[in-house]
Parts: sequence; structure tokens; C-alpha cells
Amino acid sequence: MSELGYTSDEMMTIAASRVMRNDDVCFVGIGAPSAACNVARLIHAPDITLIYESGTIGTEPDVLPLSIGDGELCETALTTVSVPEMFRYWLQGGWISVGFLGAAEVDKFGNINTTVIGDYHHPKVRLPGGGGAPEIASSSQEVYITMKQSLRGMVENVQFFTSFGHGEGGDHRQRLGIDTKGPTLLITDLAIWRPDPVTKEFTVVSMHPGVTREQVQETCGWPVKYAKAVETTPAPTENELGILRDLRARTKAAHEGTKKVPQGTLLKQGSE
Amino acid sequence: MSELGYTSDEMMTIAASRVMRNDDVCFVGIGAPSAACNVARLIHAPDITLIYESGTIGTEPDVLPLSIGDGELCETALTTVSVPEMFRYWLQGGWISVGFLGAAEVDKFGNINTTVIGDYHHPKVRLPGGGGAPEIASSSQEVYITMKQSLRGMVENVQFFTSFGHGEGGDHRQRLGIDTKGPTLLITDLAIWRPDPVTKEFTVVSMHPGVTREQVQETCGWPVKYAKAVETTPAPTENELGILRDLRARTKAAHEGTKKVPQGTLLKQGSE
Amino acid sequence: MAKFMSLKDAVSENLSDGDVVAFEGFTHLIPHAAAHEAIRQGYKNLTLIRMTPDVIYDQMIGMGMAKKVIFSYAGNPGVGLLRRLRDAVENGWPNKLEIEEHSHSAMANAYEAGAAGLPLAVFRGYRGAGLAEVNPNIKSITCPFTGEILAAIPSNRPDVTFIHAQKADKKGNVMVEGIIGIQKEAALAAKRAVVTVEEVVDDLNNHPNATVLPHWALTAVCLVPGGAHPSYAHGYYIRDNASYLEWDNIAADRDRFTAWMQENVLNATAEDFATRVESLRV
Amino acid sequence: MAKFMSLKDAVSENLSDGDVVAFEGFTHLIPHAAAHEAIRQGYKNLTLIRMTPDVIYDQMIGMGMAKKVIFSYAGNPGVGLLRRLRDAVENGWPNKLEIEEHSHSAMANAYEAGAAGLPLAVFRGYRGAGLAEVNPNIKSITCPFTGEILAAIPSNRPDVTFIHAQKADKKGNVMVEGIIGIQKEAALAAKRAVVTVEEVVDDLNNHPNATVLPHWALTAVCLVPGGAHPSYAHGYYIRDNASYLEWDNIAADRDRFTAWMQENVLNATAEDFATRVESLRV
Repeated sequence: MSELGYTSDEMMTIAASRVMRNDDVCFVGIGAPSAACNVARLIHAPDITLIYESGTIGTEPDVLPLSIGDGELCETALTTVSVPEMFRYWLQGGWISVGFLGAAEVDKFGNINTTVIGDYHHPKVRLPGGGGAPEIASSSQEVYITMKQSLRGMVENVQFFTSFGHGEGGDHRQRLGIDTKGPTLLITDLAIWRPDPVTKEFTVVSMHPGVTREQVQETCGWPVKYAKAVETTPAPTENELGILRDLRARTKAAHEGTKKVPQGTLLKQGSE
Repeated sequence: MSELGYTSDEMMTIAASRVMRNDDVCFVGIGAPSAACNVARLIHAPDITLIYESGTIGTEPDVLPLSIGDGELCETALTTVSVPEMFRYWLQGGWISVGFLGAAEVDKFGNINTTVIGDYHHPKVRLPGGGGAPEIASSSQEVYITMKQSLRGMVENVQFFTSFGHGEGGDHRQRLGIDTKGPTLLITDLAIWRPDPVTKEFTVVSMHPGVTREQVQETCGWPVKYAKAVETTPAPTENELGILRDLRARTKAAHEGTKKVPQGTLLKQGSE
Repeated sequence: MAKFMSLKDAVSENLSDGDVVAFEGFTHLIPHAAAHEAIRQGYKNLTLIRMTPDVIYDQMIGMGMAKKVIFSYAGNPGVGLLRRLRDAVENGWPNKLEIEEHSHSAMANAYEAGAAGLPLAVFRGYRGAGLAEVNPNIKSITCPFTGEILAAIPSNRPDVTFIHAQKADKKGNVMVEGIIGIQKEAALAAKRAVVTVEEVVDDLNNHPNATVLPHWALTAVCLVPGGAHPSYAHGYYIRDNASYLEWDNIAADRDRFTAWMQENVLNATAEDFATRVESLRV
Repeated sequence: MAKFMSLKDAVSENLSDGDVVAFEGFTHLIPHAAAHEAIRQGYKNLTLIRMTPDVIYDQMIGMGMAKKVIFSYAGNPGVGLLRRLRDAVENGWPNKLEIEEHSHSAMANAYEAGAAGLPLAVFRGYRGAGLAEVNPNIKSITCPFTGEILAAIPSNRPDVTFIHAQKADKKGNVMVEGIIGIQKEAALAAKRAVVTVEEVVDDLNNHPNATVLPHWALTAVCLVPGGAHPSYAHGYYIRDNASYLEWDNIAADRDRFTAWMQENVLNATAEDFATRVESLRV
């Protein structure tokens, strides 16, 4: 924790939580997106609908799930449907207002790679692959991305288009017949980015308190562009920090105190 | 009732019930097929699976249903699925061993018309249409038809191919890419008919007790052909008649004794 | 986002002349009250979609509200023919009626594809069937992997769908159970979905995999106890078979039909449905 | 027609070298016991299908049983990568592994289409996605009504599917509830379906719309309590997260992997699963 009284990870999660609206229907990626969405639900968006690709609709977990198929997601859901129904009726059917994704590798146009490092057929590193992301990225009305900045993570060009953001920028989505908005927001541990209205390149619109432009650039693999007026992200409030920390403490405590390990709590949050 | 101690309708229903096997998975048309299938279930095929197109799988109604969507079908079913699932997974998926249909109009090749009398676009009589029949006829492994004989009902050529039997006969099904057997049995109030192995024309293989060839021909709109050895259908046994009459009595009594009219019992059995 | 409102308001806010509309229910949970409200409000030139256009579409057609019907089985379940629909098709009374006819399999697939946001449904069907020759909306696609030719029809995407369901919670989430039919698909396939329910409860208390329509997938929820009568609501009241039989006589004659509609629909209200099911409750 | 039999017999009667096989379960109800039995029986040249080929496919691949894997997400849920799968893809150990990679949406649609008896699945997908360029089984069809180009992929039709479920009745009808995932579709899409269950009961006592696989749609049913461990069975026992974490270490090293498989799979039996979940029961 820095002298600010919160960590950059907490700032990232809270900044991401603030963008979620009470009437959003959010297809939630596991890890950072899941934390942000649940903090939003606990603070200012009590009626937000959280959907996980395992089929759970309107779930309200008391602790953060580890995987997209944790039992608590089903137990607290409005209903749980089959996976084909989830992808056909709910995602492809157009009901998802926000697809919230994490990323191993993202470029300045919001294209994401979680498939391979190196050549697809002879990969240097074989990553898990896309899971639901390709169609979450094209069928959700808009896409938010959240991830920690790093030179490995934020690259000039992704090595594989696991999910399509704005492609080469501009109207590339429309040219491919994709009529949804695509990535409209990138929230990192240092800043909030939005695509330029014309070029669609991610542009810093707000920097978190105490963050310098040098820090942003050092952890980003492309020359960073800034909005004309860059704001300062409001620091986490005491209430926000309290809710987030309580949630993480519950998540941690939920298993440490018992031999019966509740699901989703022992392991670090990561991919699906 | 004739001097035989049973009606021709009872003979028809019992003859139809006898062909059902314990391991059949039967897509049941309402009316005569439904009565035959349930009599089979109560006599010699206790484990037969009866499926109605409303989505009820493995139903065991205590009284005969009136419509394909009677509440008792659901209450006694192994499970009830949505109508799209019924047609996609269970019928199109190939699980139905027998599709059991009634018919308003049938021809010698087992083609059925329940759509129109007269020109389709300017019909003399507009009938209800096919409902599930077109795909029951093509996706069930085989099709049984049961109906009372009449010159209006058994015609040289149906006026509309609501559901395709053997078309113009021979290998017409295969030529259309239909790989199921189609109509393999026609059970009327007078006789049992099976398609000729080559021409596929329905041929009398068994006549019910006391029925004459004249009676069969008088109520059939095409020149009737007979198998080399025409058998006599065994008369209904006391047990068969008892079960059928009990079922019909239960069906009748289920509503007459109460103001709360149970479903499916007040009206004459008819179409869907 | 579902709003709770009166059925009268829900119909007037969501249905317009010329709309493509589905009042769905597969024998069970037929939205009679919603159809009667639409009749009272006197819409015209509707395209009516339904797998089994039974009594309610017979009524709407007989009242001259329909220019077209898209369907797969036009019968009075367990009774026989639909006499008002026949009169329109055979004699053009009270107006000519365009028909687009499918099989159940096709219609079920068309709703499923509509709910899935697709423009078409693909299935194995219509082989040798006469409908493929008289309905120009029955086309085909060729499987690029096997060469198999499959039937293709447009998905059903109504402007508005009306369904009846057992219950809603106070947020407007709706649960259907028993013979669930095509209700979920019909609601999700539509631009707007209006649901009448038997009751509004604090908690749906549903099985984890029960059929639930979330409030944000619905436009309006209306409390109309008995709203399926003379159809039934599993767990609430049984089917009024006598009314279905009676309909066969009423619909057999234009004048008798008109008089019956005046008395039982035009001069009635949605609230009347509750009393109609009193003796049928389980 | 489902036969009750030992898992050992069910595997040997239904799985053969060279088969296309799915061991399905979407996080919940993963058929670990069935996979371990297949490993003990030492099949070769399998084509493994699964949306999320997690620990069990990592194990089967590491044991040299797979020639190809068809999948949409190859990760250890909540932990990270699959190290045996990586070793096969990156280094060809213990053998080269062919991959056919899809998205979840594609795989879910492919199972759905397989259950529906269709040769292909049609959906709106892969737009701009790199997989469309590296997977030749991603093709397209053009909607004959709107001209829209949609993705088309072959349906999944395994030779045999193994799933785990909560319970069967004595006829062999099987019920699944909670996160039902893709189990029903995977079972119905296959030529043969083998189900391991937590218990066999007199009556399923199921909700009218519960997910039930009728006995005649299944080939074999095997009583294997704990058979999903370290995955979970909703209502029976919780997920053993420690085992998933542990797997990351085991799979990181070829020798450690081989030794672990010897001790915990090759030298073990299906009956061992019951004891593994004892402390995890709810």
C-alpha cells in the first residue's frame, strides 16, 4: 500500500466499479472485472444484473467467485440456464449492455490476445484461448476492459486477435459488419482510457491520484495519447475502500477458517 | 356394439395398442393414437415412453388427454421441455421410434392431408393444418397411422401433402433424402395394412373378426390389395376390453362427477 | 425494463395498428385477457403469429383485426376447426386474410432463432411436405461441411409478444412452469414483451433452473388473475373445457359470434377473468 | 437403453482407441472418475472434445492418449494454464497434439446442433476473430432472407460422451441441476452416453422442468459417489480448490506428473473417489 492509503489495485477496482450502472446487464469476466462488478453492486448499483458464462443470471455472490462456475453463483442467481442458451439467447440475443473483460495482452485499439505468444501453429507460449471473449466482444452493446499496466500486457499490436476491439481503428468494426460499440473504456491501475471518437485509439482521459505521465508511458507499449483535458480520478472514498476490503476479507475468510473449503476462495483470482 | 361383444372402434384401438413395444419411444398424436398408446402402456408395455408435442416426455396419464397440452400430461411426465427443445433435440435428434398419427385424409402410400380440401389458395374447406405432422412423418424412425375407414378419409390421392408418406411409392422417400422408414402400419376399424415392400402401397395383411372384403373396399377410395395370406386379427381379449373400457370410463367419470372439470375429458376426442 | 401497469395501459402503450404480434401459449397459459383487451381497443391490420392460433385468434380474426396470420396449427384444441378463421380464409369475412403456414417444428425453430437474435432458423424439415410449395418463405441452405440441404425460414421477431405466466416478483422477474411451450422464446424474440401474471410475490422461490424471464427482458407486467381462462394456469386453475366446446357453437354463426363478443369481451374488463376461474381453482 | 454397470465395464464397452470422445462438465460436475478409468485402461489416439479441457484433459494429454483436442478454453479454472497441454502443443511431449480451437459460443452451438441431429451450427460469431483464420472448420452461410453472413461450424457428434450427474432413478433416468452447463447437449449429441452419478434413488422427485436425460437416451449409468472430485456436485460436495492449485505444481514437471498419475490414477480405483470428497460434503 502506498502513502495514499490504498493500493493501485484497489484504485483500479474502485474506478472500474464506478462506471457500472444500476440497470446494466453485465457479462462478467472472472478476476478483476468480477471484483469491480460486485463492488458496484454493493455500493451504488444494487440492482445490476451480473451474468457469468456458466449460465448464472442475476447472481449476487457474498464472496468473489474464483471460477465462472462456482456453486455460489448458481445459489444466489435469479436463474441458471444451459451454456448454449446463455450464448444464444442472452449474449447473441443482444441483452448484454456491458461485456467486462480482463486481458493478458491488449493493444491501443482494444484488441485482446489470450491465445498465443508467437506463431499460432508453433507457439512460443500457448495461452488458454478465448473462451467466451470473441462473441462477448462482438455481441455485447459495449465492452469494458480492466487490467494492470505492463509492457508485456499493453502492446502496440496484439499477436493474435482473440477478440476484436476496433481492429486497425476507425470504422473497422462497421466494415466487418459488427454493429456494437466495442471497447469504450479501459481501466488500468494507473488511468482511465477511452477510445478517440475518430481513430478509436485508447486515450488517457483520467489519471489516478499521484500517477505521473512517465509512469503511464513506462508501462505501456505504445506512445500514449492524452485527452485535451485529463482529469484526476477521484481517490477511493472511505466507503468504497471499506466495501472492497470487506468483500476481499470475506472472500479470504470464507475458507481459511474451515476445513470445508468454500469454492472460489483458495486460489488467486486469475483466468476462467 | 356388434354381436361380437365389442365395437369396431374398440377393435381398432386394441389392434393398434398391440403393435406398441415396451421399449418404444412414441410421439403420440391426440385422439385414437393416444388411446392405443395408453392401452398398450396399461397392458403389455408398462415402460413405453409416450411423448406429446407440448413437451411432456414419459407421461403416464390416468385418463386420456383431450389436447396435447393437458395438465395431467405434465403432472405425470418424467420431465417437460420447451417446444423448441421437443422438436430439435427429441424429434429431429432421432430419438422417436414411432410417430403415431391420426389422419383426416390418407392415400394408399400413407401420405396424409389435414390442411385443405380443394385448392390451397382458394380452399373449399380449410382444415387445421399439419401441426407437428410434417416432421413427425420424416424424423420418426417409423410412422403408424390409425383412423376409421371411409371414402372421404381413404382416398386415391391426397389433395395436399401435409405429411409425406411414401409419396408416389417405391423409393420416393429416399429420392427426397428422407432416411427414415415412413408409414409402416395402418390400423383401421376393419383391418391392419402394411406397405408392400416394393411399391409401398398399403396392403391388407389382417382383417378384424367378421369383417368382409366388401366392407373394406366400400370404405376405401382405392382398389384394395391384399397380402397373399391375409390373417384374421385376434379378437380383443376380455382383459384388453376391460382395460380399454376402464380407461374410457375413468376418462368420462373424471369430470362428470365434479364441478371442477378435469382437463381433457369433457370434449370428444379429436384433433390437437 | 418491466413496468407494472394495468393491462389496459400495457396494451395501449405497446400495441399499434399494423404491428406484427404474437399472443403465445401452447395450450397452457394462453393470454386470453390480453387478447380481449386488444379486441376492446380495436386494433387493425395486425399480423398475428402463433403456433396454435386457437380461440383468441378466431376471435380477433372474426372481429376484423387481422390482415395476416402466421401459424402452424389452426384448430380449437380437442374440439375441431376454427370457424371464424375458416370463414375469413374461405369467404373473406369480415375481411380477406393472408396466411403464412408452417409446421410446428418450423415455428418452434423460428421463435428459437428469434430469441437467439438470428435472422433465420435452420432445421431438417419440410421434406416432401406440400407447405414448401405454397409458402415462399420456406427456403433452404446447403451445409458447407456435408452438402446436406436443410430447411431455412425467417426467424419470428414480433413487434410485441403477449404471454401469460404464473407469477412475478416485485422487480418484475417472471416465472413460468409446467408446459412451458414457446413462451420464453416468444417473449425474447419480440421488440416488446408484455406479461400478464396470476400473482405478484415477494420471492419467486424458484428451482435453480426454472424458466425465468428477467425484468429487464420485459416491457410490462400486469397482474390479471385468471387471465388465461378458459385455458389454464398450472398450479392455479384447470382448463375450462366447457368453454372450448361452447366456442364451437358460438363461432359457427356470424351473428351469434358478434353478439357473444359484444357481451363477453367488448362489455367486459380484465378484472372479470378472476371470477371466471373461481370454480376451476385447484 | 441405459444399463447399470461398473464404471470399468462402462468404459471398456463404450470407448475405443481412435474414438472422438467428450468428457463434459462446465466447471461443475466434471467426470473425473470416468476420465481416470479411461486413463487406467490406456486408450490411444483419442480426439478429445471439450469446451474447457481442464485438469482431466491435461492428464489424458500428458499420458499420451490424445492425438487431437477440440476446445474453446484450455485453462485450469481459477489457477492458470494447463501445463501438460502446453508441453504437448509447444514441445510435442509426449506426442504432437493437433488442435481445433473454437470460441465458447461456437462450441456451445456445436453441441446444441449435435443434440439437434444437425450437421452444422449456425450463429453470429467470429467477426474479426483470429480463430476464423487458423481453423479451417470455421466457414459461413449466407441468410437467404437478409443476406447476412453467419458463422457455420460442424456440429459436435462424439462417438461417446461421459458426464457426471447428481442422481439416477432405478430405470436409469438421470437428473442434473444447478450449473447444467453443456451436459445434456453433449450426451444427446453422442452415439453413446455414459453417466456417472452420485446416487441412485427410487424417484427423482424432480421439478417438472428439471433437466432429465431419459434412460433410453443413455448407454450406461454407473454409481460413482464423489466421481466429480476435485470438481463439485451441487447439493453433495463442494469444489476442492486445493487440488486445483496443487495440480499447477504437479503438472509443471514431467516426472512429478508421471509419478502423481501412477500413484493417484493408475494405482487407484473409481471407489477411491468417495473417500476423497468425505471432508467436502455439504
